[in-house]
Amino acid sequence: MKKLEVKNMTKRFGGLVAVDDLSFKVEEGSIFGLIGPNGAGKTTVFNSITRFYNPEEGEVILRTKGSKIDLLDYKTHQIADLGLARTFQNVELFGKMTVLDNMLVGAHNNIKTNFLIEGFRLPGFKKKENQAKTKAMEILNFLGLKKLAHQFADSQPYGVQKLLELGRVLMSEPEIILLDEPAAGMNDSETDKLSDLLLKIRDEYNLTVFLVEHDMGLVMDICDEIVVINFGKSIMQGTPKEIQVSPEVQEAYLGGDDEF
Amino acid sequence: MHWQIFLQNVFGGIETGSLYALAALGVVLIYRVSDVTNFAQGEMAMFSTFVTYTIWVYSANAGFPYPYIAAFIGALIFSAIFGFLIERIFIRPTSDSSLLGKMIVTLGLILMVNGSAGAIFGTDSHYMQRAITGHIRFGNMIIRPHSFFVIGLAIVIMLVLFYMIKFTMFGVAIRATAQNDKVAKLMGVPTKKVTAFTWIMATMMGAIAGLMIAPATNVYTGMMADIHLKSFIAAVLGGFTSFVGPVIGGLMIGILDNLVGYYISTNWQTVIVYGFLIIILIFKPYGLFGEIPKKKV
Amino acid sequence: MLKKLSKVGVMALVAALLLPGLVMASSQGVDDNTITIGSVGVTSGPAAFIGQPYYEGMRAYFQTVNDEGGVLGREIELIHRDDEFDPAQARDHVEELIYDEEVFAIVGQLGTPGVISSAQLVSDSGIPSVYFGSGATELTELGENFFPVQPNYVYEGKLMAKYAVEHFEAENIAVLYQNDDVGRDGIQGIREGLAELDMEDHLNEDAVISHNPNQSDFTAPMQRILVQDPDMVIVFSLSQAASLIVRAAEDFGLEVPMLTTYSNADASFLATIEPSETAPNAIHNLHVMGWLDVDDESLAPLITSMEEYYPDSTINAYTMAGWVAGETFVAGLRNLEGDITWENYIAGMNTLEFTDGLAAEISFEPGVRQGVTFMAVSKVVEEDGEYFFEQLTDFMEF
Amino acid sequence: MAFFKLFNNNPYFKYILGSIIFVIIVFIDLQLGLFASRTVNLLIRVVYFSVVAIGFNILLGYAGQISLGHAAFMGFGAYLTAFISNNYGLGFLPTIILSGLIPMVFGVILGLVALRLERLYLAIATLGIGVTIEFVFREWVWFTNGFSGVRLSRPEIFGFAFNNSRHFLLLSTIILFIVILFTYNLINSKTGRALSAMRDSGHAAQAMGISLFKYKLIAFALSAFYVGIAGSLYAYAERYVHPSTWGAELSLDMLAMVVIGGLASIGGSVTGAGFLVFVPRLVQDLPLIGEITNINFILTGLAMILVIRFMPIGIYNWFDYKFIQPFYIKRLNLNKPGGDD
Amino acid sequence: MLKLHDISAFYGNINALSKINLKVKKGEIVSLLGANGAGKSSTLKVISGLLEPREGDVFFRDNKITGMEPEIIVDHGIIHIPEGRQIFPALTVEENLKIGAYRIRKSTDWRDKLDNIFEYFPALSDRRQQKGGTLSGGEQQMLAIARGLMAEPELLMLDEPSLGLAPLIVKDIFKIIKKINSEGVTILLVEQNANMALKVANRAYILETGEIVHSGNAKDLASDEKVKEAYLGSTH
Repeated sequence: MKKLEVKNMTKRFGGLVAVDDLSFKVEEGSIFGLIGPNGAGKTTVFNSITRFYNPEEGEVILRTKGSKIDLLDYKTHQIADLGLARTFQNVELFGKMTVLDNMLVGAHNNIKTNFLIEGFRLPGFKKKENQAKTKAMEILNFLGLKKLAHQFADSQPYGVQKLLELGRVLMSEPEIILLDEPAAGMNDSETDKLSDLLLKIRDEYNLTVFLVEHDMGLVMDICDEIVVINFGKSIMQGTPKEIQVSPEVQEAYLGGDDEF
Repeated sequence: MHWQIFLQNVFGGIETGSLYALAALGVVLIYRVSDVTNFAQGEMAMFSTFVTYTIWVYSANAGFPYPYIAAFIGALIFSAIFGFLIERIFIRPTSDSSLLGKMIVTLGLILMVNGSAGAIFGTDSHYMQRAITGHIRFGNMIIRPHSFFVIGLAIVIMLVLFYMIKFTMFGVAIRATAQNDKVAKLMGVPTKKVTAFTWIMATMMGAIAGLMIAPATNVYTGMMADIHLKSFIAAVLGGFTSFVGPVIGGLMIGILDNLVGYYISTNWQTVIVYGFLIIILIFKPYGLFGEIPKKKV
Repeated sequence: MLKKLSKVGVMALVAALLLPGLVMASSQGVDDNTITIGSVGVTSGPAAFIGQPYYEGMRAYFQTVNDEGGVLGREIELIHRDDEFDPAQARDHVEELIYDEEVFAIVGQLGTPGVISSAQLVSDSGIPSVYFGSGATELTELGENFFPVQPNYVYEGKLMAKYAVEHFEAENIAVLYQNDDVGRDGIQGIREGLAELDMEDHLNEDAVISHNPNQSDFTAPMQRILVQDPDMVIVFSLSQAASLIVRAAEDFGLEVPMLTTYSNADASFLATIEPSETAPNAIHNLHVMGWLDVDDESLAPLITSMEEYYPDSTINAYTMAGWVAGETFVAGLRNLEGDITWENYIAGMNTLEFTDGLAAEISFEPGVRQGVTFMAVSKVVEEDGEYFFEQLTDFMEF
Repeated sequence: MAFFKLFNNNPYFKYILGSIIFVIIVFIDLQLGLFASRTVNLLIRVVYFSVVAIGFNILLGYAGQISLGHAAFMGFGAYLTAFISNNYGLGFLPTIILSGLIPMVFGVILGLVALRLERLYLAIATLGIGVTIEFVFREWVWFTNGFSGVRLSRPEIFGFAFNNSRHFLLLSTIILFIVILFTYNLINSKTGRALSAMRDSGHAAQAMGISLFKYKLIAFALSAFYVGIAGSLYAYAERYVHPSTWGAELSLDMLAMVVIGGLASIGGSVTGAGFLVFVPRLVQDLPLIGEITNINFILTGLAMILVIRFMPIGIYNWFDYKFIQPFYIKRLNLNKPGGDD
Repeated sequence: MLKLHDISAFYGNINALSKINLKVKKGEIVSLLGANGAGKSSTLKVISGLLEPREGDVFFRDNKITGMEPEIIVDHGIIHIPEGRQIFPALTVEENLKIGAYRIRKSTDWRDKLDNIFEYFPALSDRRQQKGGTLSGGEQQMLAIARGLMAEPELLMLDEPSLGLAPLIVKDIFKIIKKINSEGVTILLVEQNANMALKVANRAYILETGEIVHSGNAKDLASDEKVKEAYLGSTH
């Protein structure tokens, strides 16, 4: 079953066509990779799906809770509630908040209170808040960040910040997560650990994972299917093996041998 | 003679507006280079004007043949030193603080500079002459040569700034410092000197503005209050990222003020003019000539 | 948690209820050697230009009195508090002076907003408050312990109207007024005055124009006045703006008599105009109201005293006002019979008829708190390049 | 030990303790007259400026939005209180709440403007709006009585008039206390987290389901509500409302309070209010130099600069960071940096 | 050419570097490797003057340059290209390059150098008047390096030049680094991409929590089992 379908998406910036009639499908429960050179429009695709951008043409069909909806009918802040959550290329944490509070923001839509209930601590508040906190601690524990719960996010090392961003995404109880370069800035052994973690998250939380990544090690290792784009257009879609042997992809993206 | 009245109001507005523009250019320069919203720009200009006034009176009493020129030169020299000292003593030590922290430093400067001016120069109003005295009459129209001097000066300063910032190595260094002072340093730009220099320039521009404004306000500790606020609004209206913007913004405020005051109401003048400008800003949120920043997600 | 705390709060309130109110001694601030009085007015910040000379004048007077052996065998000690022209601070300071410093009287409180904001407090306590550096009309109605002296601006406006139609024989009067408490009271007085004289039609409503107190460009107001072709202009603005208006009148060739408020009746105002440079013609049209009899003879004590105590300061209308504040308070003391108490002081003030000072006559009767009502018009004259005011009319009342 | 634990574990404890101590001091003062009435008045001023600063801190410190026109809301609240109590004679509580609610509506309107503008442009535009409203106060004589200002009397509750300033200090402190608790609760729950999230990263906040539209408006509305209430307290405390009080200078003072005391901190708000009320007064009392013209302005300005120079995170936050937190950590062997508010 | 002697540095109270000793000889490419937060970038910051060490000294061609202002260190011929493609986004490509020439502004006309630079980076020459912020990630990194070269450095320090770049571009970047080095510029390279870094480098240092734990010939390190496990991962 298809979880997410991008159909004929086009996004222009002034005269520049950043995404050009792009279509692809993401299978439910898979790990799906989007790769391509810098400036090929990968992040633009992410931003269009998550409604930071308004694509001029196309549809983004998400299958959620048994029905099909077009994400382009929704606003940016409504997307998370539909079961789709994302991370950012340059880690976007809430730096002046604690690790735990960062997680709780992830559960924003799941805590149903209003400011009178909160301000006067009316009945029901504590229960809802505690549920969210328990869940946050569970996820932090899963990611190995439990000890850091009360520390400020921006005082954490880069690796922890990346994990935290992942944890925050999980707090919104997503069905599909979009990860923008999760391995950026990690060395090769750290990347290996990330691969394992992503597989574990997919299985543990029953998720579809859709990622943009430059680290071919990671992409080839864990992706079930990959779409390669350049100049906003799809070059090919296929399994890692098919991609690796494609001369077109070699030329546009991977480059030749590892010799200098 | 309705068109004459209209023209007279416009012309008066251009004169006052170019004063706002002069004052605004210094604010914009400092903001662009050191990220400081200098709320004390007006008070610093007031202080420089008091010094200039003192030089003017002193040299006139001493029988110096060109007291105004002496005062003008004195204004430039004093304000250069003044700007240097302010930057060195108050701005540089706090340059690591947040944007808001820097705002508070300049609020502190308002109190200090204004307070000191009152303590040193007293609280009386004083007369200061125009650069070119007198006025010329065309029928019912009155034109002051001083206006041309002020407008010309504003345009010259604007052009010099524009050229320097756009084309010289130092100008590129200023812009680079403004965007990312750490990397500018790594490229060999002496960013501290660049910042000090811009404060000196901006303070000198403030002093010139003060000297030009003084005939229209008298010299006293409150002389810049209204003009300073309007110069800020002019800068925002024109767009903080351009040098043409504040000039156009200043002229607009000056002219609008007079036209509303003449044709609509003097009581509601401020409300109407500011209201109109705010509506413009809502439609042009980065000012008329401001660059719209690109937001990266 | 909240409940518990509100309980504490309620308990505290109940306890507070049981406390007796504060009782004041009516002879506070007086001992064998000194009479301590208080004053509140701005001496720092943007409005300091009023308070600085004002308090110099007041202190100069008290020092002169003290040097001559004081009054009722006691020296006068002035406690001054700066309110930065903020009504809330003024109220605080007045409360502090009455209850913490326990002064005998408030003398010469300066600035309308501050005076009004602390009026209730002064009224509640019953302390005598003598002379206000304010032209607010409310002062005339506040109570028996208030002794305003300065003419209020509404009254001055009325008198200006009378002068305009009777002395200047104006039929098409234009008014340019400062858009604040001063100017608004002024224009109200002018309207009232003309109405009482049944000459409303002499005021040209199209030429009643306000300006902001810190306005720098008078093109629009001047143009609006010029198109109405008035035969007289009343300028109800304080010196800063008024000096710019006179210069604008020169530039735009306004050639009718101009009459302005008593607040501008001093030499330093003329100095800010610098008439020979900026208004050689317009200055001769300038007239000013005056409530002080400022000939050389009456000014002599002030000038001598200022030369002694504040040799670097110029003497302006504010200095004179401060001086008169001191004069009035001391005159009241000298008129007092019996112990130095508030009741006796107020009784003494109610029979006062003081004519030896700068003002023509200062007097109060029970229930009457009008302040000075006699004023005269002066005109600017030039002699050897020097400009000064010369009294043109006799002092008269509305 | 148990005491420290209580301090750390129950977040309310420090506020409750502080308020109780304060109430007790005022209470003792009522009996003995310890404070000079000047001090009492200054304390009242600290109390209502604390409410202002907390409201402004919600906007600036927590939500990361700036406004330099909030003095207008305070003025509006003050005028409303004067108007309502002089014309309709409503009780204290309805009056003060109305004086917060009506400015709140205007806060939403300002929030709509703020949706279009940001940073310096927002700061200066709101400065302009504030000045415009100040001019409206001058001209709208029917409501404000123009330059004559409006007078009113101290509030009455159940027939008890708070004419004694000490009584009023107690009353306003209780209101401040409620405001502090409410704010503390709000900041440490969904709404507060959403505001801070919006401040730290608008993009991430949106991606997590936070509507910037909604929460910007909430930030402006809440802050206008607080500032309006503070205006109401001002009117009752000073018993006089005058149009020239509500200009740009007061708005800039609010900014200074929050930054000097400490951004995003309730304690910082109160500290900042205390700083701006007390420092100029204390300076005036200094021996010898206290007599120099304008010395209060000069030294207050200098003090502001010195605070930014040496405590750039604000006085309260600085002390919290330097002394209070290390103290907890040492005593309780906790690994918990970071404030709880 | 460059020598770090017992360098210790702190951010506030956090110890970033402890007793680092490091040498770079003329004409070499030396790599600094290590996990996030190991102190690689801090080492570069100490050398370029952005971070003042608490202890120890930095020598460049026998001159002690410890604690000098960054712009003075630039005058000595050391150029530090920080991580994250920190170009000046609102300046045009040409203006970015012009700033790079700030060091040599008195001796040469910066324009004369442009042709030389565009030889390395042909993609930039088509975009001379474009704002730096409009370039793609790869182009921005190229511009950052080009800007550094404008200063005619003797020692070029690159902080993670491959960060966030596509494999093809990463290869290009490393080719350029090789080429720059072959023309006589000494290079100190910080990289996460340890495999690539060890391929281009002559020698390498490996940092762990602010200390040097391994150092030596690049080829030897690449075949060291411990190093392989900790930094090179299993995928290669």
